[in-house]
Amino acid sequence: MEGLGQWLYDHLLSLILWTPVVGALFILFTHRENVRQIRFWAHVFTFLPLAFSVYLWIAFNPPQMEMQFVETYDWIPVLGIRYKLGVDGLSMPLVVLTALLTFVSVVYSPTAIRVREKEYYALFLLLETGLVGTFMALDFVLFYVFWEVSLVPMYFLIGIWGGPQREYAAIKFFLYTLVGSVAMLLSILILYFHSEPRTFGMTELIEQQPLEGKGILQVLAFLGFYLAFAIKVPVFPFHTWLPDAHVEAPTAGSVLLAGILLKMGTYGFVRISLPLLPEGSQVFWAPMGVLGLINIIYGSLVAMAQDDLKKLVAYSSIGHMGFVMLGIAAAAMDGRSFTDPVLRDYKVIALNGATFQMIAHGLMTGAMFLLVGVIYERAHHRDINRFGGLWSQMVVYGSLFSFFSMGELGLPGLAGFWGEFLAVLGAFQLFAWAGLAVIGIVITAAYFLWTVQRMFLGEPKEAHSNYPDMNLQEHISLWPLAVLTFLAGVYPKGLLTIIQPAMESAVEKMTKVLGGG
Amino acid sequence: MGEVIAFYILALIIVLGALAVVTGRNLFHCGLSLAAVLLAVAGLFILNGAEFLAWVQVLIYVGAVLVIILYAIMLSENITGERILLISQNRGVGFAAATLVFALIAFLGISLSGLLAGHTSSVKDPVLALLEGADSNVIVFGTLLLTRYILPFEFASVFLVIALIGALVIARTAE
Amino acid sequence: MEIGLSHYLILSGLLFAIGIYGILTRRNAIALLMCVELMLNAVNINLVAINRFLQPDWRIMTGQIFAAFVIVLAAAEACVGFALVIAIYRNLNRINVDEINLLKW
Amino acid sequence: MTFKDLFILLLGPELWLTFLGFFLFTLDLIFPRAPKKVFGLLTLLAFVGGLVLVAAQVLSPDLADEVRQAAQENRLGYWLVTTFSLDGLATFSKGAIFIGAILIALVTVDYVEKNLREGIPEFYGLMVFSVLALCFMVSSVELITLFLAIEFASISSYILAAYLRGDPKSSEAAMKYFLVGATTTAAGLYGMSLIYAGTGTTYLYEMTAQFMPQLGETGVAFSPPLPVLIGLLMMLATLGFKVAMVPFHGWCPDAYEGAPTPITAFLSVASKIAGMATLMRVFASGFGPLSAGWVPILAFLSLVTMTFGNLAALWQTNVKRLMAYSSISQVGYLLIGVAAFSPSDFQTLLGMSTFQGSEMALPGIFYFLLGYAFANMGAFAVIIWVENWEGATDRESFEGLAQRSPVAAALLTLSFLSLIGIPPLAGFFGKFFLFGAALSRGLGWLAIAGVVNSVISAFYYLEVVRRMYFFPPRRPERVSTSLMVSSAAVLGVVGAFAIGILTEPAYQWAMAAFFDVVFAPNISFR
Repeated sequence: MEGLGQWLYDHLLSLILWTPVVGALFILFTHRENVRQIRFWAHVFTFLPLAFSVYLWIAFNPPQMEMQFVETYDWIPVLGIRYKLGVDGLSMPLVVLTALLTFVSVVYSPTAIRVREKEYYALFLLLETGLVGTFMALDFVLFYVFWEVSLVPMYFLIGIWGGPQREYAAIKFFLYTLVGSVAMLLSILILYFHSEPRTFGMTELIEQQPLEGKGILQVLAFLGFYLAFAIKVPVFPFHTWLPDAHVEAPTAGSVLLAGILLKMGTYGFVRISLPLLPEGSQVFWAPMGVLGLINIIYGSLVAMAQDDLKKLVAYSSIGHMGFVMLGIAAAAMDGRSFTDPVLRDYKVIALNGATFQMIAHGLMTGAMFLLVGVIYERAHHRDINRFGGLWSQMVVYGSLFSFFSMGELGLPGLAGFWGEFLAVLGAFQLFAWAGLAVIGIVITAAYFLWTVQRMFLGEPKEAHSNYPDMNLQEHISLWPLAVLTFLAGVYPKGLLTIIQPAMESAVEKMTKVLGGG
Repeated sequence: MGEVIAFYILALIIVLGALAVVTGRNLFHCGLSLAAVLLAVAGLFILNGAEFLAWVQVLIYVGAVLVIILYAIMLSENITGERILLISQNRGVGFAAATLVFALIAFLGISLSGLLAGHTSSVKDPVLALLEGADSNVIVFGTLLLTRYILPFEFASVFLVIALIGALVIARTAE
Repeated sequence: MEIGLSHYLILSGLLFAIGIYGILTRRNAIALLMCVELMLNAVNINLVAINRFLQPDWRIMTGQIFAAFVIVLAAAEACVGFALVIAIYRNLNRINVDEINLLKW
Repeated sequence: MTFKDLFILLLGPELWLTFLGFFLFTLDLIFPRAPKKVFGLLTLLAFVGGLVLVAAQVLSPDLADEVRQAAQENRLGYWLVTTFSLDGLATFSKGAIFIGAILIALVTVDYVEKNLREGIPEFYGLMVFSVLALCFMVSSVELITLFLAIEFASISSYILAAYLRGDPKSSEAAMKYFLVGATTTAAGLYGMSLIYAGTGTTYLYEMTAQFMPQLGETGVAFSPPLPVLIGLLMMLATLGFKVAMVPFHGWCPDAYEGAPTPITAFLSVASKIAGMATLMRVFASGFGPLSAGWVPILAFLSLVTMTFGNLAALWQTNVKRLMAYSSISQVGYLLIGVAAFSPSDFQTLLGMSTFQGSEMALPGIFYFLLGYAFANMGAFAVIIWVENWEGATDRESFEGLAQRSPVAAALLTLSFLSLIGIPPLAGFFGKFFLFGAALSRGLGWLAIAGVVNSVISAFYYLEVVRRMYFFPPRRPERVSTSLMVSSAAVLGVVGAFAIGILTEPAYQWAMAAFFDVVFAPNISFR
């Protein structure tokens, strides 16, 4: 028993990573007509990684700045490519979030997915592996593998089970992301060929700084990564795939798209761009900040103009990711701010906010898309103007929707507040024009309140008088998110103590390169 | 001097014959011009001391290849029941490309003879021991074929068999 | 006046160029086959002449052997080409390559 | 070791193929009523046996020494090994060719039963002999043998392409294929005569030996003398024709569409492997020191080939034709590796500097070829799967395949994903190595062109995937197939997966082959 426990502990990350694939195999060998069993396997094999990742959270040692639970095996030794996994305060919460959102999506799915379920659940489990792997990988080739692996299942999820425009949305999503990833591939190769000794290891490369002082090459490598990450985030003007993909994807697909896939981009910025290419980041800090602001304001304005509830949530995501980008831009800001310890602390605060926002947004947007799915299953349309007075009909639904809307608009006491607050606070101390983000916050508040008003208040309408309130699966999938949103709001310290060391370490690594200048 | 005259006569036949092949309108006449070219090339071989090769050229090329071609012409005219009249298209493009190729090779030809004084192999070829005292072109040719070029020689025989079988398979009439 | 390697190379170049001209302008499959034969003969002239002029030992007749194999190839090619012509005839009753255009050329 | 032993050891797989090929012909004469499946199984046996023999050659530890020994003692043996080399390049390519041929044989049996009425024994016999020709092609280190082998391979392909007698498309495709082939052959032969003029030899490694001193200690590549360069480029016509490189690709789409589908697969897999191996043999090995002369040209051709192939593939509606253009573009990627060759590769191998595993150029090509062969075979097996059922290969035949045969659709999708270059399939690592090679050799623009092309290629592959998964099925009935076809498809995809994940052994094997590209002569000549 002792030995087993130790073994579990040593291979915790691999277990979380590969359990879904095992589940996918189980499903593949189940007959397609046997839907009950397929669902059963899907539930089991998304719950297991969730259980493992909860254990990961408990066993995680927050103050430690280095990677934890590291597993290293040689994969292609002749090129120095390894199977290397590890988590720190940045990736651990994202891994847990992924496991959680996948689980709630699978719990929610039976109400919405009625065709080709075998393929659906198999792809869903495969997707989880891709996403978790992206956050865990500490070797660039492995990272790239998982990055691409997550792309393919999502393409099918959108294309087969999506809305009317699904084919267009699926191919657009695939190609946009592919463009970004091949650019990233070239950057990875540039880094490799300038490293000495040659390596694809992330931590080793950050240590080596192979492109330090290489001017244009560093900038090119940065731009390669930037393209990949910015398309994922998505940063304006690379965002055009997002509304299509989100609107057309099935509910569970949207949950993972908004909840996790977007974070792959911002995760990449914090994990790779900032510490590995500090000079490149520094060159582009202002454009990144400006684009972040544009994201916030443009996303909110467009969201306000939407009548389609799902589109509204999709555009609100663009806005919210802008805050993350703002925090990242603040961390990337040029040399002077690295020499001043006070400003450096604000960088850490901004990054804390950015990472906090990633988690919070994952929880809340995931929930919002689930809520959109709930009403769509009943009304078969998503036009906000055709709803009204729903609260009297669906009390729990109305309350949860309002709760998450408050979270999204950044009500203090809920998760959404801290991320935006810390990111803007940190950024504002470094460059005052970050304060313009407040405009976005105001607009966001306005359209969320307006939406709640249009949908839930007022006279109940005849058309939806017979809508039942949420069923069991919907309850199970939504309440954990609600509880966590609340907890993160009232006790942000729990999350921040985990995040903080990783952010400090990132800023420290940048300072080591830029501090002198 | 004799070689000079012979060369120019043969060259004239070759060039004129070849031009007739590529511009003539009557396919059958083209075939006959080709025969003239092939025979003249055999003459050039003799001029270069390749007697055996010249015989091969006459026997295989003129004897076999050309007969096949003429046969193809007559057979196809027989099947369609009409005389095939040849047309030429894209003359401009063809002429330009041909001129370009010729210019390139002619330039090479002029520069090449100055560039390369002669081939001296660094390899001590063991075949020379076998050719000690050989005095006729045929003997040397045969010896080389069955020693140094034994593998291509064997390979070529398989090649010919397969080409024949293949040709038979696609040409035979349906049962 | 001497006949040197250049003469032969220029003659073979001329023959080769005429062959290419034929390839580009002719449309009849048999005529094309004949143009290929012209080009192959250009190669043989080259090989034999190079062998004679550049190889000091006349017994090393690499070029001549090479040329003999080229003749073998020409025979095989003619054979298969002829068979293909017959096959096309049987199927389509025509022989000009620009008339056969089931597939885009 | 006697000459006979040497002969059998050195030419084992080739002798075995010759024997079985003729056996197939005679069997038909003696037993004209034998069931046709027997011939298919014998063909499969021929290829499996060939693979086993190649494996035996690779694994026997002191074969090279024995061969060297016997060649020095025995005059005939000496001439044998100086024309026919059993180096890493040869054994690697033969292994890959046989793997491809086995998968092709698996898909052929059903196809033949459905589509051919007559000449079936000869069909199989010709397939065996074309593989024989390809084996010779990758082993020849002498121009005469090389050109005979190339022509043998081409001529048997022409005949096989013309095999659908009732279908005018087939004869027409073969005719076009033949005419382009004959012309490029003539050009290639002219080139060989110029090379012979420039070097005085037909042995590739004697040419290397002539140019090596000029490469010298500096290791800076130099341009070849003009006749040699022109000759080399004219030879490129023949080799480019074999691998369907732009501008010698004209035959490719027609031949692919018109030929019987197993032959299309054969052309795109086995033939292409042999063509690329030969191209490397000639350029990297024979004329490696002269790379300054041909590298820019090949880099340019690589760019043109992949871009043309991908752009043209966008408009195709027939999947076989689409595969033709896709295979053209894959050749473009492969040429990146050849263009990334530098004489420093040469020098590392001669011990003048230390070898680094990251010298990805040439091993990358071999690895890519292997991955390409598996993925392409997987794709073609599924295409035959569908064609046998639907009788056509247009895109519409694939609509709704995911519901009519989920396995077929999944296998085709995975093959396509490998061809796009999605990890962890082999296609990704192939591109990874080749683009890496380009970047490390200062050909960044070529690497960028490569990745842009990968994205373009996603369009047309995904178009087929879209029809399979997102369209409703045209007819309700399931598309089933024989065990042989489905196992070929599965083997292809599993292969693509396996060498993707087990990259290390595959890459090591490719590297071993790479070592021997440069050390072409396997006996000391002096």
